[in-house]
Amino acid sequence: MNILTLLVLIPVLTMVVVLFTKDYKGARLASAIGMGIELIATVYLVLAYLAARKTGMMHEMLFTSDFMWYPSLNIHFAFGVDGIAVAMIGLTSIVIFAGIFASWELQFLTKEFFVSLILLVTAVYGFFISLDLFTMFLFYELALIPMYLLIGLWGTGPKEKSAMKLTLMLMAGSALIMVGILGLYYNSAPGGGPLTFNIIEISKISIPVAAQRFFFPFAFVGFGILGALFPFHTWSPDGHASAPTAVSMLHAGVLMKLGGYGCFRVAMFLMPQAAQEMAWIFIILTTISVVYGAFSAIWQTDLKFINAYSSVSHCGLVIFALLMMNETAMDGAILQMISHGLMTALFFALIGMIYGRTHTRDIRQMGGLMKVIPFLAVVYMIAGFASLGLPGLSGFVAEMTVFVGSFQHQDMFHRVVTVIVASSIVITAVYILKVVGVLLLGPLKDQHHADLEDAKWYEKLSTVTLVLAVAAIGIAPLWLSDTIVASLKPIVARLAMVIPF
Amino acid sequence: MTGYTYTVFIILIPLVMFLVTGLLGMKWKPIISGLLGTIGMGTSWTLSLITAASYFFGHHAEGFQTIIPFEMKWLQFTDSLIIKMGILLDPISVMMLVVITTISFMVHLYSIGYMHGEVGFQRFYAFLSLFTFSMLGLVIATNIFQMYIFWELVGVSSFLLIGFYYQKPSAVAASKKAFIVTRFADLGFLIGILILSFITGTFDFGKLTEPGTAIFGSAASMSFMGISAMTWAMTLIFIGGAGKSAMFPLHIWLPDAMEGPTPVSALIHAATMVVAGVFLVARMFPVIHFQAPAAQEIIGYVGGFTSLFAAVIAITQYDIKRVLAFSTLSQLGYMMLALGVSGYGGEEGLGYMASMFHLFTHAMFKALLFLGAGSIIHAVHSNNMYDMGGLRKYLPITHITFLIACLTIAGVPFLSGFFSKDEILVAALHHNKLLFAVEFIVAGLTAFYMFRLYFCVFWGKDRHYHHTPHESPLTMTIPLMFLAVASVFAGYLPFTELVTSDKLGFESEMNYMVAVPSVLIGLLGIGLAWILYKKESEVPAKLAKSWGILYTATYNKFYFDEIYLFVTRKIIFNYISRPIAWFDRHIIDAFMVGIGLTTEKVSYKIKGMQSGQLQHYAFAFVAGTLALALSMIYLMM
Amino acid sequence: MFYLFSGIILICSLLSITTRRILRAAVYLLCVLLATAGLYFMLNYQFMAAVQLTLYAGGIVVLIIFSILLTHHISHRFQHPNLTKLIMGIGAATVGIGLVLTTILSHSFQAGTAPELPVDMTVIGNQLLSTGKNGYVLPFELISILLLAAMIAAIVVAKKEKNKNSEI
Amino acid sequence: MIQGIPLEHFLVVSTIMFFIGVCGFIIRRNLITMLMAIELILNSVNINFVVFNRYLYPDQLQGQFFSLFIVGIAAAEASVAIALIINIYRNVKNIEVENVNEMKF
Amino acid sequence: MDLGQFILMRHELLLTVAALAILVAEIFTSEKNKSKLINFALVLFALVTFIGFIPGETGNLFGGSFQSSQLTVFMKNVLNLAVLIVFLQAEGWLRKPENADKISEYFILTLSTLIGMNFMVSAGDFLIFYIGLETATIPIAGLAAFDKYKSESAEAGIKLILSSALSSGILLFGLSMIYGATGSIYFADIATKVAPNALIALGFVFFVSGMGFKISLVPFHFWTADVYEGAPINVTSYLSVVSKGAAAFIFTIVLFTVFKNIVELWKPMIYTLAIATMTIGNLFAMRQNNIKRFLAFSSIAQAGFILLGILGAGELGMTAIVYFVLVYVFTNLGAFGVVAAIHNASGVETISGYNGLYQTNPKLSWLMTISLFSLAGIPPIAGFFGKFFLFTAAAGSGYYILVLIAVLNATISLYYYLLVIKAIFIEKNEQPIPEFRSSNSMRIALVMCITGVLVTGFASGVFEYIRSISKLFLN
Repeated sequence: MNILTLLVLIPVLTMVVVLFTKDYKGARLASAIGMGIELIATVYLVLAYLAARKTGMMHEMLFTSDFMWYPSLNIHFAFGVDGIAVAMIGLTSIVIFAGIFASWELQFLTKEFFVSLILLVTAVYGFFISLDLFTMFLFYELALIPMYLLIGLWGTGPKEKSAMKLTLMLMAGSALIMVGILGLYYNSAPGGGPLTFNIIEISKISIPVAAQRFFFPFAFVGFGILGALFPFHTWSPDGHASAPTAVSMLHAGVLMKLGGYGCFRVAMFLMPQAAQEMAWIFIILTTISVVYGAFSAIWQTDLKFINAYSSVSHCGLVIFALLMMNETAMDGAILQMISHGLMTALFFALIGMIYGRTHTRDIRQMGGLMKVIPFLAVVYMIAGFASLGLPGLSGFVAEMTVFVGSFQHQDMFHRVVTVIVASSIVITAVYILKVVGVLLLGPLKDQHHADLEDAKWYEKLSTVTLVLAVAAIGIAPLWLSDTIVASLKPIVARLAMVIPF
Repeated sequence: MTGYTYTVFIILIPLVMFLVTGLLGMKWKPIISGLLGTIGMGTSWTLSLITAASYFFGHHAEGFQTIIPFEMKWLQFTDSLIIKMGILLDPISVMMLVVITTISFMVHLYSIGYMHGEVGFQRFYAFLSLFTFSMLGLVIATNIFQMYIFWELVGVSSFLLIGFYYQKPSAVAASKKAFIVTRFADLGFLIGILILSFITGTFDFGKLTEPGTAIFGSAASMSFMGISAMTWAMTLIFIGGAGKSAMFPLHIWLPDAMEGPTPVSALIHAATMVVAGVFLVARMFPVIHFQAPAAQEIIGYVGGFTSLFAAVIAITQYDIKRVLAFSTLSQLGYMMLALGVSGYGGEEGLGYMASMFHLFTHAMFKALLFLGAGSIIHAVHSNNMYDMGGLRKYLPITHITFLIACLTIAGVPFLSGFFSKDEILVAALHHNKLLFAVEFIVAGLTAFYMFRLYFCVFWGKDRHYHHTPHESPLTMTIPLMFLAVASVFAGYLPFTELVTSDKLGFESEMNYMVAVPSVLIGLLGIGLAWILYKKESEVPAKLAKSWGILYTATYNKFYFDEIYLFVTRKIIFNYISRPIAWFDRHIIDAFMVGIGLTTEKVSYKIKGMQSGQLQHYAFAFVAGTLALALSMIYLMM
Repeated sequence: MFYLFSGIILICSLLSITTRRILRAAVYLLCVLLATAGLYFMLNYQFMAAVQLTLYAGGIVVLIIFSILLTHHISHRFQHPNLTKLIMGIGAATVGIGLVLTTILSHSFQAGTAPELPVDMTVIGNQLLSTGKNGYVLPFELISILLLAAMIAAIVVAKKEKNKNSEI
Repeated sequence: MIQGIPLEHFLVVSTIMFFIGVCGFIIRRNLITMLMAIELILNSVNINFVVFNRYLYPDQLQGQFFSLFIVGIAAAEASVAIALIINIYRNVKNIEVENVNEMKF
Repeated sequence: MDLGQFILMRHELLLTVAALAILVAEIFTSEKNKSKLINFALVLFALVTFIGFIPGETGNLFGGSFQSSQLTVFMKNVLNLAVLIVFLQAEGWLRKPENADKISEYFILTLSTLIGMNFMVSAGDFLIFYIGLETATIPIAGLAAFDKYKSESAEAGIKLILSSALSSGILLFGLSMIYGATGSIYFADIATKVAPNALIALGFVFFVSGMGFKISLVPFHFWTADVYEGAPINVTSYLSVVSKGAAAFIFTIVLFTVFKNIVELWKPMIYTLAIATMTIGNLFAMRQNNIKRFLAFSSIAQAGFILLGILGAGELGMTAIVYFVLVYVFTNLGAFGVVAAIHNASGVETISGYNGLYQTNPKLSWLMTISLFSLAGIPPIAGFFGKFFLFTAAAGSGYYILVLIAVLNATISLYYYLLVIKAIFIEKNEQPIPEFRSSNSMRIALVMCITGVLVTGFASGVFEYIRSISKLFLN
């Protein structure tokens, strides 16, 4: 069986098994086993992919399979992965694995929780392996919807409102995407012949420029909303703040990446001319995103808000780098997606664990936690360091690749904005250290916190998985970076064919 | 390939120590970590010495070769922009290896005694190892990006060590400040690297510093805001260096960094990390000198100003570690200045050589001073000079070694500081009379404040100590003694032959025109301190009063901390971050929510349409039909 | 003659929607229907006219009058119509009349060229029972279903509940 | 055509009648009178069909038959409507249309 | 014409026979055994539905008055299926004592309207079309007033019959214009003679508004909410699904065949109506608390989406509409089924009454959720496919902005569907609707709905089949 089909099937089967479990213990065990198998399958996929590339398989996509679904509209189940998709799948597997363990103690409607969570993940897998715009869109929307219940039922704070805001804003985004992909579809055969949703096939022709100009903003902004593109990012702080731990992890860690991934795989890859022409607008927006998100984070006092704004900033960097449209910067963008995915998941996991102990997320009410919960505190610090770009952790690799890549741009404008964007590393340091300083260091603020328990085994498992991943990328980035770059070549080549305006 | 492959272990050992103590340390008795770390460091030290010996005293007929015993690709950006991890051996890096491992080893050893019984002993050793690893990685970097990577790691280890007493708010604040200020400077460094790599397409020091290289071909035509690209690049890189080396105005973190344990101050904030900036400039020296002379000017002036500025402040401080910290600043200013006034090649490169020389000697005696100070603090449990006095009786070894260090830094002849400082003054005299004058004065000031410190602490009246101060244990005094010896004899190393700008040795003569006056002014400073502080007297207080505002300003470090606080707290937090956060919640988010609310409001507003009245419906029906018909017939056709 | 009928139609229909006595309204309606039948006679469509007379004038109006009697006192007078609705109604009617009349009057009708079909009962009868084109047996059957259904519907609605006593 | 009266005149009458019916439907307060207004409307439609048939397309009887069926359906409609009106009357004791607005918004 | 050709009319004939059989059975059942009629009718109708699916010949009868093609047969099958589900859902309600003496009437009235609809779908001339339309409407007024001692029900009946009379008056006026302009009532004849002139435009607009009433397009929709709210739930679901679906079918057929020559004329009009319908429907649905009224407005908004398919003006548009209606049948009946089940068990029909439903009736909650998500067009439920194809059809004609507006409207609709889901899952309630078990036939109906909703999208064969028969039909 095709490994990619397996990737989607495992979570589906897991859901079924979870549905038949009796109590919360069974449900979480089943989920953990399922996601564990998924993780193994992912590792297998990565190895198989690398092996296949090594043996010289030069196709853009590997492990492709193609089933006709709606013949009359030329809709297929077309699957396949390149290095980028493999990397994103890897990210997803790690985050969900950690996410399951981060919600180990959840006992309210556990079965439903895990089913929704795994449904969401299934959709994410589907999205990343899709080569057909239709199925891609299908999985995209599918990924958004369990979110409402996940936040609304298991969340905290003004959860209904946040869940609603998040769902609606993202669905509005998908409205734009819908227009975008329909536009692509109807322009996919300018020379006559059958229309197609297939990304690879569309990428072989060039969409008429007028159509590109019209549809590019739709597709780009549509995906951009999920990628927290300024000024459409406001769902993110509320949504993440209200979501339960695993959902925040998954949403910020993986789902937001759907946005960035879609931005380049659909909008930019398929409409290169328009992308070139309009890049500057979005570059300005993302520049604002990066700096603005970081500045906003400084002022926040809710841990999740801090992290959400930090995500705005980091995800802004993703799209920023994509728009630079050279190999290095885009490589950086993908690395940043993965890196941000891992570390933000780690952050949210930790925030959830801390919240579970102190019952507050307000940093003003906590302090000196290093003393009482050293394990969590140290891991939090590691996450913080990853976030502010400490070498040896993934954030550094990603950010540097972005900056170097962006700065190689021949245009002065691009270099100037790169400098502005690079300044975010200082602002990031400010808020990360502020949090670390207030939350973990210093004297213990609230005496009630004096006898908190440090991490349990499942919490350790959850966080250590993520830390290892973060560190692995940070220490040995070359294989990942090379894999991504190899897959980026056709995309960049297509973007570069166009002479910039 | 070249027989230097074992140098890998110099850097790997600390890394392994870090990982081992960091992950497993908590399960051991604390002392095991200390011993393990010290032994590991000792091994590294030995290896470094072997390396230095074989490098410097091996055959080098045509000057010293740059040797790269190990290199691997770490991350590839483009075809030519590749980050490699490797080891580069050339005179300055080998010298730095020796300096770092020596001081680090001493500090490891010293800390066994100093940190005895502290909570987090293992953590301390883990961080020390991490720091040493990073610092070593920095100096042996084969390319500027590798350097940047370790540069950042050094920064973070410094952060961790300053904040070692993490439950002390002041320590936390200091560590934060240190990190953020240096981070800000690193941004400059990073952008500098970006510009440099954009122009040259390479990170490799080998290619960048090769004399007469063609990679800057296109640089001349590039400029931004009227300043040439290379000047930008080098100035920005210098900003990075200035941050680490605490050059004015980025110096503010260093005095606060004294919140860390004293051995840390000795290792990081006196001997090794703070010279990273100097090292960076030295590493990039050919590029700066040939491609960005304007930047070199800046370096010279910044160095000069910092040394004067810091020396003036040092006079008024009474925290023993702070005095040393400002002294460090001042000395770092010296080194920077020396690089700023240096030429390239042979005699011309005197400043370069002098800078490295001073770096080396300074490392020894400043580490000694700090460790000595640590010994004192260990004895009296206070940092305040005025809590001390007459300690020479209680701490004989500390006293002697501290005196040697003070004499060395004051530039007393035949001690190492004399030689290196003298070379700097000579170099300055040749290139820039103004800077020479400044340094000349600073030499006097240095002698004065050091001896002010010395006399205050070891002479004068006894204070009321909680318990009788006693000499520190052997683990602490051995390093003191070793470093004292090093401080005395380091000046006799043939630096002019070993560490030069073009890697070719040259002969240099003692310039008595400079040496004699500088010795005199040094003695003047000592004499003045003798008069004022040997015995407790009212004179210093009166003098201080007579200077009035100027004294207060100096005492308060010219209010730079306050300015920074104002900029960060008020401007960044209150006037940028807060409005942005507000804007996000109340404008952007409110707008998005507003769309929803408006829809809902509209929904309520129009509910009257569905009045329940059949005839209203009928009217709507008819009116709708007619409107459609009207528009269809008269608009469409 | 035409203008007489037209006059009756227009005036009576106007009256039937304005009069404040409901029974009179029914009577005016009857007049309209009768006058319409007159028009059909004039057009030579006797069968149509007859149906109009019997079914419409005879059936529906009688039904209406019955229901009026069931639900009203004969002397019942309405209140004046609601002003808003009056404006709505008159406005809609005016605009509508204007629009439709301009359209109709500006249209040039093309008379069919095919020969005229004599309108007598045999033709009507044949067509009503014919199954080909222009045969109306299918609608005829269908309407019978409709009538049956309508009857049942009316019964369902109107019939008394067994265990409940209602006033009628 | 017939007696020299042009087609348009019939149409004018039927149109006015139609809209009088519409107007009546909107303004009358009583359900039965509204029903009467409906009858006016249907009647005017019938005239249209018949007249078109007679004047323009006398080759077939489509218009006439259409009218015929309309009359039949009108009867059915009226009967159901009246049944419903009586039902309303039983429920609310009058048949003012303005009272029939329990459900709204 | 030979009798064998009656096979073309098999649906109509079978239904008539069924209706008569029920009538006869009613006469021969004793008072006590009236409720057995329900079983009889259900089995009978299931049989009819099943027979309807047997493929048969296609062709025209009565000189073109009656047209039968695979597409119309399919449409009729869809309607039959929907009615079968409605019947199954109505079973519990009919068994209530207050309805004991109206059982056969319910079936007969429903079946006769279904016959009307079938004729309407097969109509080849405007006369059949019109009579079919009326047959499909007038008896429903009786059904709407079925709970005749509830004033809401009576009100629903009168509102329905009077507005429908007005609308058919206007529709007829339009038809008379068209007859005057083209000289025929046969679709085939008119199609060749229709030309873009003012009179035809006028007649056409009147025709559209008459049809708009049936499909409840804005501004012809006002009756919908009141009638849906007042009528018994099973009648409401019948109205909202079967009646609307049939109207949408015939409307599409007429526009695509009869008025295809003036397509450029009606596109802008449909465009406007589509926007108005979606938007107004959504805006009103947003703040409803009565679930029936809520679904009424939601179904208005859904009608707006159907118009997008009409704008597709071609094979794809036709396919998308038929497909959408099929999906809509399952989806909406699923939702109404849950509403009916809950109403039968507890009498609750407000959204706030559903608070905390999940605690007690998780299965129904999921059913409702899936149905609502399907209405909102969330994948991988069939509703998503239905909407997607409609949008694809509209986009195929270049109406991208309209598609955008439509999808944004779908987002608004998601908002209010989520409100219901929120009530069910999230809102706390001290006394939620107690746990209950609905009748078997209701269960069967719901299973049918949920299967349909979950399977239709994945089984592309359905879509492809509709596409092939639409192709046949339009060429």
